[in-house]
Amino acid sequence: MSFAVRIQREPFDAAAESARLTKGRTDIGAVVSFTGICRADEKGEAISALTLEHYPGMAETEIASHVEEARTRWPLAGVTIIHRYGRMVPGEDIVLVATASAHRDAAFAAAEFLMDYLKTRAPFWKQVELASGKVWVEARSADDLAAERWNEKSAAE
Amino acid sequence: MSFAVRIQREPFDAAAESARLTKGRTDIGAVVSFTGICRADEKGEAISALTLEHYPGMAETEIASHVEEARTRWPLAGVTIIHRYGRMVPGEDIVLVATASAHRDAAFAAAEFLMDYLKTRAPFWKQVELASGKVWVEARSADDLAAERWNEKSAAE
Amino acid sequence: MKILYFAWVRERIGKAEEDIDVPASVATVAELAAWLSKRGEEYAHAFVNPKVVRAAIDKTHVRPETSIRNAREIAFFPPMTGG
Amino acid sequence: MKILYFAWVRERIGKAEEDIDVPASVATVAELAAWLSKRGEEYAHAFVNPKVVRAAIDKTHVRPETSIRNAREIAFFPPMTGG
Repeated sequence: MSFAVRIQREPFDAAAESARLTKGRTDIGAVVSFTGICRADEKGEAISALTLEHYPGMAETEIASHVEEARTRWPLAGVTIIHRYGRMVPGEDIVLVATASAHRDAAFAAAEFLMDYLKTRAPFWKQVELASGKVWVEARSADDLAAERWNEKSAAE
Repeated sequence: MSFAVRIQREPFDAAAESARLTKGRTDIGAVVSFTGICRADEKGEAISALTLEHYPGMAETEIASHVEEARTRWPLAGVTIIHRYGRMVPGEDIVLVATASAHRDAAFAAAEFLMDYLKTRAPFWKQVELASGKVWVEARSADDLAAERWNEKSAAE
Repeated sequence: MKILYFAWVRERIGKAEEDIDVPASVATVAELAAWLSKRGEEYAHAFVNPKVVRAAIDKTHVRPETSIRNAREIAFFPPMTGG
Repeated sequence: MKILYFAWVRERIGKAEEDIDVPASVATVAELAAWLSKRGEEYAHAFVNPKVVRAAIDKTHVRPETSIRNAREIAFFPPMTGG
């Protein structure tokens, strides 16, 4: 089993990370990989770069505990999460969530669960560089709602 | 915009295909990639290989029309689908669905929609090699239900 | 009329495709399946449970009651199991 | 007590962390925020809308009414915007 969380400034190789999850295994039928990429716009405004600040120590621990929660919800054979911090320009990869399972439903659900968490609860803060200057991105309520649905599901079970 | 469907006997490079979707673009914020892999078991029984038969001509057309349907449902910047046919052994990649969009919800939803379709309605048939001989895999009702939910959603909208 | 068979329908009938002159009295997909199943044991075996056999006309999924008039190519196959 | 600030909370206060002797009368996270906001304009600015400032004690999310007794490290920050 391969469960890994990395917080790093450096770029990552999404392909190599997904390949690592399945290497030498024949019990994995589904790999879902999500890559979050820096766009050239934020809520309709052009940006030249973004900078992600994080809470070292807390970010790793919190993300790892959510990977553990995903493992209790779905039968997973592996998860890799990489979240970058620092300054990135449009086109650069920011975050990777890769999940592996025997079946596709578990791989898809776990990847969405983990991304919803990372967008709303992981201790990262995003600042973008607009033509008018640098601004901190405000939390989107849509993202909060996306994360909330997992709690509702849990409560309904 | 890059929308591609390929049916082929040869292996594919999932990483290169996902990378192609975003190359030179700065309006894509999310890439979801699903890889379906040949497992060493089918419904609990060990298998040594599987063979996928398909309906040439119909498979390409049908899959392309579902990619078009996905584009009408979600704002997509690109989709790549590759489905192999022929004999594959455990560990080999069978199918790739990669979707790109500005936001993650569209990329995730389109990838799941297309995979549900491929599992239940695309003209492919899977035969597995058990110790006791070759058998055709029976359609799983769970897969049919997964595909059905898209129709329900459509009806409810 | 060109008729194609896939997967275990193909295996039971023993061929992947054939050209057959279908009588004009055979009007629908279901009637064609019934008519074919009388052509021999291999056909009867393929269509023993006609509900599980699916069909396409000119590469589009069709229902048993669909007319086969104007069809160039009809395919019979089991439920799909791709992906 | 070690106090950390992130994102615009850090920018408004003008430092990323500091060690402060907090009076024993300050019992909860909300009380600590209120107490800090009286330390100067930069703090008042950071906590002007205390509802949008989140907190963690020893790297775990906490609510405003959580006790700060036994806390080694308290962090204040805006709602998270990762991923």
